[in-house]
Amino acid sequence: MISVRKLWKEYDGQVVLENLNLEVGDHEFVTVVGASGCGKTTFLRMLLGEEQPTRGEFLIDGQPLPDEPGPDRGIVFQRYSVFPHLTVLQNVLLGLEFERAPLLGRLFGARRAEAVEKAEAMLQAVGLYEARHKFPSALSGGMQQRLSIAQSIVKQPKILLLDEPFGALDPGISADMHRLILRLWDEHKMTIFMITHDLKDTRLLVFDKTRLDMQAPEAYGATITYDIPLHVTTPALLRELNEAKTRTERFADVVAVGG
Amino acid sequence: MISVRKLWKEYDGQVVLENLNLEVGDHEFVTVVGASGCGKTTFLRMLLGEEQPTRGEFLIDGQPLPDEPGPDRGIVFQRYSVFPHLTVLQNVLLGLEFERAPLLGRLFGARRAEAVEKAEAMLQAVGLYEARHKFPSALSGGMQQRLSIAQSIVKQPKILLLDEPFGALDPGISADMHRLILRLWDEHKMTIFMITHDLKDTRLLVFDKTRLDMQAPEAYGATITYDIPLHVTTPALLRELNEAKTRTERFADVVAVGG
Amino acid sequence: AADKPKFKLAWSIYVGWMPWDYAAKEGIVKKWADKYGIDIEVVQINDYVESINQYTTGQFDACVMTNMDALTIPAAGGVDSTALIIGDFSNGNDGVVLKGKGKTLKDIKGQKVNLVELSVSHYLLARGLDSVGLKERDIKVVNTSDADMVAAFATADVTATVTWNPLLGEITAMPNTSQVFDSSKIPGEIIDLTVVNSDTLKKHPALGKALTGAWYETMQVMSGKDAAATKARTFMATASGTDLAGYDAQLATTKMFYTPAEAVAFALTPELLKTMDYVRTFSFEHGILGEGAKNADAVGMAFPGGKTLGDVKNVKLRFITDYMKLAADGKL
Amino acid sequence: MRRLINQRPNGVSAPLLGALPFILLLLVYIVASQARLAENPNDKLLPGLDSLVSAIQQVATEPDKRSGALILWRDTAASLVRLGTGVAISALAALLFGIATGALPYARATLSPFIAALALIPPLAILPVLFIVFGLGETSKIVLIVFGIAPFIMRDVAMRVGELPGEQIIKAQTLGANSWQLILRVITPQILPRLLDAVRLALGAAWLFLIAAEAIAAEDGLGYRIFLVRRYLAMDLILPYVAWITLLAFLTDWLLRVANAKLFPWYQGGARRS
Amino acid sequence: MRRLINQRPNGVSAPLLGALPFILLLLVYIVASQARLAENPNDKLLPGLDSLVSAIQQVATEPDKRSGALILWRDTAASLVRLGTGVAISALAALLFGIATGALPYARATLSPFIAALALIPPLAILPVLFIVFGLGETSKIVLIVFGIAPFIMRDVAMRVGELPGEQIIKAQTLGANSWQLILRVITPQILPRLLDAVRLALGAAWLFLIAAEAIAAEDGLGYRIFLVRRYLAMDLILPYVAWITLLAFLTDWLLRVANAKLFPWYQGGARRS
Ligand SMILES: Nc1ncnc2c1ncn2[C@@H]1O[C@H](COP(=O)(O)OP(=O)(O)OP(=O)(O)O)[C@@H](O)[C@H]1O
Ligand SMILES: Nc1ncnc2c1ncn2[C@@H]1O[C@H](COP(=O)(O)OP(=O)(O)OP(=O)(O)O)[C@@H](O)[C@H]1O
Ligand SMILES: [Mg+2]
Ligand SMILES: [Mg+2]
Repeated sequence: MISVRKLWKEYDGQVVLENLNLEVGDHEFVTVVGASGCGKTTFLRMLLGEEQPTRGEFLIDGQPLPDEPGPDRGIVFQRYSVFPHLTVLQNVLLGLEFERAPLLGRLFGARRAEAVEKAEAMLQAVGLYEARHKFPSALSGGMQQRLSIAQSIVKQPKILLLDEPFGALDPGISADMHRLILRLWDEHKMTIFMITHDLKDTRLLVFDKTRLDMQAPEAYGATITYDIPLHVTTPALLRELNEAKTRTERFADVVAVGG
Repeated sequence: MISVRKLWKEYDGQVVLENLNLEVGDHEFVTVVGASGCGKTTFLRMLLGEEQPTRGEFLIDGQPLPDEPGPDRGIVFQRYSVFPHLTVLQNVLLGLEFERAPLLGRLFGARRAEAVEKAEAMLQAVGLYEARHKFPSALSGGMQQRLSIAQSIVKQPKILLLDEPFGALDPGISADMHRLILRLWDEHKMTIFMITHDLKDTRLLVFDKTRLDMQAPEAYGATITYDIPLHVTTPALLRELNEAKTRTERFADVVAVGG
Repeated sequence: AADKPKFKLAWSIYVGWMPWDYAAKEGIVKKWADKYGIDIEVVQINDYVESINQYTTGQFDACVMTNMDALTIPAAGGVDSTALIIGDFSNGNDGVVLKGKGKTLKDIKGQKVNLVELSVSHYLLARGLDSVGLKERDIKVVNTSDADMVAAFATADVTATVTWNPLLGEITAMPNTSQVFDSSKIPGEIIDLTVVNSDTLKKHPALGKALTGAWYETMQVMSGKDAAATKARTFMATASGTDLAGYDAQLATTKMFYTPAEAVAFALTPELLKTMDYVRTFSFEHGILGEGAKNADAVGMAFPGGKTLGDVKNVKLRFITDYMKLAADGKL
Repeated sequence: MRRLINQRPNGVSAPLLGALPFILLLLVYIVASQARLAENPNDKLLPGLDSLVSAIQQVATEPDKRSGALILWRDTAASLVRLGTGVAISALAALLFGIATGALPYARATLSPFIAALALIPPLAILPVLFIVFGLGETSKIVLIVFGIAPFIMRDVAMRVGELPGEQIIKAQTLGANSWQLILRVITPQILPRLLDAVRLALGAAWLFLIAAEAIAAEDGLGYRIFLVRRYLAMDLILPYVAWITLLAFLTDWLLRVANAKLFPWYQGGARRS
Repeated sequence: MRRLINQRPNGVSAPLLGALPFILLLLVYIVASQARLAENPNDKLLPGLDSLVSAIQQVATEPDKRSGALILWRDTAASLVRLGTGVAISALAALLFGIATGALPYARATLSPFIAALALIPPLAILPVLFIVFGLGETSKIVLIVFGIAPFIMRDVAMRVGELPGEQIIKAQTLGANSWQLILRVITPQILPRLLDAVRLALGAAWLFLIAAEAIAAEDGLGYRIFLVRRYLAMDLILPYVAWITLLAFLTDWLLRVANAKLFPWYQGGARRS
């Protein structure tokens, strides 16, 4: 259960998020959309504990968020989220080794075999078992993202954060991956926040600026403008949302020119 | 008028394109789609003169293609296609200066004023007039791509090549840009080849492999599998194409794993 | 063996100091050290100045150096030093060379002179200029590393140089040069010493005895006419990067004190005092007696027979004959 | 408790922490110096702070007995002129050859193995050859610097040319550029800030060669002075000179960095390497 | 005609072109040498090829009269041991301090200004100090190398740590890594190949310092020999020694490059800098 109350986030006087209020239950799948630069990633970074809110409350199960990332909240970035110096299997093992080998960060013998078994099962689930002894550089972009997801999920986080996980992939692959995520979400019962540009049928949060000042574009921040429950999205609504998004982005262009 | 006859392209034994045949008339707009790695960019690079065909003919107006890039064929890449050390205006001026100042590559006085006028008109057309004294680093991604387009079109090329010009942009902006390109195409009467992942209603070439050998995935190349004239595309067809694309891409993944 | 007192002697390559290398490598030093129940390590150092600096800062108990450097580096640095052995003096081993045939020292006027600044070369030049009524103002001194002196002289930029052997030999061997002044004109003024820290010597006379004994045994070997002498000198020649003929040529312009008696006699002449007076005046005028030195008297020197120069309360350089005398009397 | 990697000193404590090692070093020096001076008041190795200060004062404000010049400033001027000339020549040569080898495949094939070999030769080892060819005057000092750093900068420049996105080169050709125009308007302007970066990297080596050259033959200069007074172990002068050289090295580096930011506002790469 | 920038020599002509400057240099040398020898048959500056060959033969195959050793090999061994030790110590120190300052903000705040200042001090200027503190044995030579290159490699390593994508560090924390595990399993393994690259860059300087140190205090070593015979202008020995050092420098660089490729197959960055 995540509660956000009257959350503000500013960077040196630039208001990025203003007056954000949100309740998300366990095992919800939340898609976050919004124009570029409107603060979606900033919101995720606060959830991670990498950034602190300027004002307002950010609670998980009634507790303030820890002030640094931890194993209960997994993350998949758009890029750089696997370790290039580890093979696919080692990448997935890593989280288990951190947990069970505090000193060396490495498991041996029977304990390793047990962890390997778990990791391999995870790799089966994301279809990377065959590639388990390759280095990430030998994988396609889509495979790397699947690896990053497997790596996070093997730790069984309560919350999984995805920041445009398929933004760098072809649309076809992206659709496949989306199905994979939904399946894993279903199997592992975690809460998912996913930032994306593709609108799919999940609960949907739209971030946008409600106030604009052409003279001082940095004075106001974005907030949640739409919060649409599961299965309510219609094609017409999607079109409307997309239009709204485009408008803000076009405005962002103007700001960049005038600034 | 571009004619391609029995074109093959191989890299060290890897067949990338096989038996490609194509006729494109003046002032056509050709969209090229196809799975990642199927040779779309390779095709464009041959058109540019950067690469030579392994076998077959590649003719423009009946003449073999020149063996290096030249001002009759403009190009817009996905990235790095503007010059970061020149302002927006200087970026557009550059092509005019190359033409008219062979020694210094720089115009002065009245001749410069005349070129500036032409460049500024071009910037007006792509909506960058206000930003003309900025450096590209101060522009958004969409603005940089518009600049790159302006830069090419001011040279009035007979053929304009675009390699996923909006691949790195948000879908909303991408749609805007697409409209811009269509308008410019209409005004400047050139032939356009555009590689993209978005299917829009223009003449459409689909590149795909027709033969697959799981044991030797590099033995066969792609060729043109669909060549669909203007205004014929229906939503059902688009869906079918998208499906086909996804299938090949999934195959590409398998190859990457097995190889 | 572990509690045997240990001492270190630093030496650098020069004709008059090569015997230390031979004495060390042939076991002569060890023999004498054993006799007095001590350990002596003999260390070669490429860079002459560095070896004196090391001695001055206390890394070595003994070191070879010229009389002038003994005054300006350890003594001026407050390290009470004793000239244990007077090995030789330069008798033509240092010289002033001009380019061109038939030149005289007077021709140096107005030229740039390449030399190791503030070294005995500089001193030799000053004495030479004196002898023809010139001042240092009349020339321009360019500091040049000794390792590169020969190459430097081969260039057109360099027209005058002051240097020592073997560089001097290499340079005078070049066509179209004149040696216009050399140390044989000021005999006994450039003296090569083996210097020991006075406190250490006081505490461990055995060190003085062992070193002196080893030195004069080596002198005896090398000064002979027999095969052993030739072998010894050949050894020294190769170690200094030349051959027997080259080394003998250098010896010819060096007044070696092969016997302790000669050295004692030299130390007792009043000329030694006069020389050191020249040296300290030169040093003071060139600002190398130390920052605190108000005049040339700042650093005191003691000579055999109780004679002194300068501040008697600050005697830092002592010329003694005690150990050489023991050797001369065969009491070692 | 946050993880160590997430704990950051704040704006006040960071500079204090940074000053700590310097203060410690100073303390160690003072203690060691006093210990040695207590044993031998004339000790030259670790002079007290007062001797350091008075030595600085003397060379900076009192005319030298022999030449009548203010030694510190004369030495500094002489050294900076040599350094500046050497570095400027190296930069120019690097620009010419670096761009040629970076942009023209034929020039690359011909010259780059040779430049690579040049870069490997330790310049100190071939000093005599340099002397003979270039004489012993100012030229040879400058040549030593050039010989020491130019091949390095050349290779760096050539590499940076190679790093320019191929897309730009193609694009310029589609805009009608010939090879010369491409070098003049696309490559050179983008290489200039990178050249300044390369020069900054090479400055340390340039100082080194300057000092080595001045140690071998000179009448003035910072390196000359250090090696001259080494003859009588005048650490009271050597230490301030070393500190002064370090400060000068810092200032030149800083100046180049600022110049780069001011001259090439569009250039971001510098930050990465600062 | 294609543009110059598009004209590429083929597989046969490229190596030929590359050999051209070397052949030219050799020719110039032979002509100049013969001219000088014709004037003065005893000229030592540019010895003929035959003297070079015989000098090499002598040091490489004939035992030295004095020590009975084969000089060239003894010098090479002595120098390589010093170089290897110095570089190894520098690399180790750089790994420790570089990773500490790169990964831990407190360590960075405390140490990096000091390391930056250290890197600016020209080591040759404080040679006397180093000798006095570390004595004249092998230690001081190794210390000079360490002092000369370690601060540079440290800064490079710290910078490379900073260049690791922040995403990786965050990701590792969400996988439960503490600071120590993060350094051990995420940072260090990725830094090792970059460290080798930094060492390769620093090798030139290491050779320089080795030669400078051997010039002052040593009984063998390549630098020692060059300085010993420099007094006699024995170019017939100096030139082959310089060529030999250059070859050794090339080989060590090549070995490190190959080692990097073999040890860290996942690492691509090396190519960029080769
Ligand atoms: N560390 C920071 N310091 C200052 N400003 C920041 C910082 N991080 C983000 N910002 C600013 O906050 C705003 C929101 O950034 P954020 O990355 O959250 O946007 P986003 O919605 O994720 O955009 P995108 O879709 O492009 O990823 C931007 O204007 C950005 O410039
Ligand atoms: N210079 C080259 N040398 C060897 N192989 C190459 C070269 N350039 C391209 N290829 C290969 O040719 C194939 C086609 O590449 P190309 O870049 O044309 O694909 P694409 O259709 O543009 O893919 P994408 O949508 O990912 O851009 C790929 O398998 C690629 O590895
Ligand atoms: Mg974002
Ligand atoms: Mg492509």
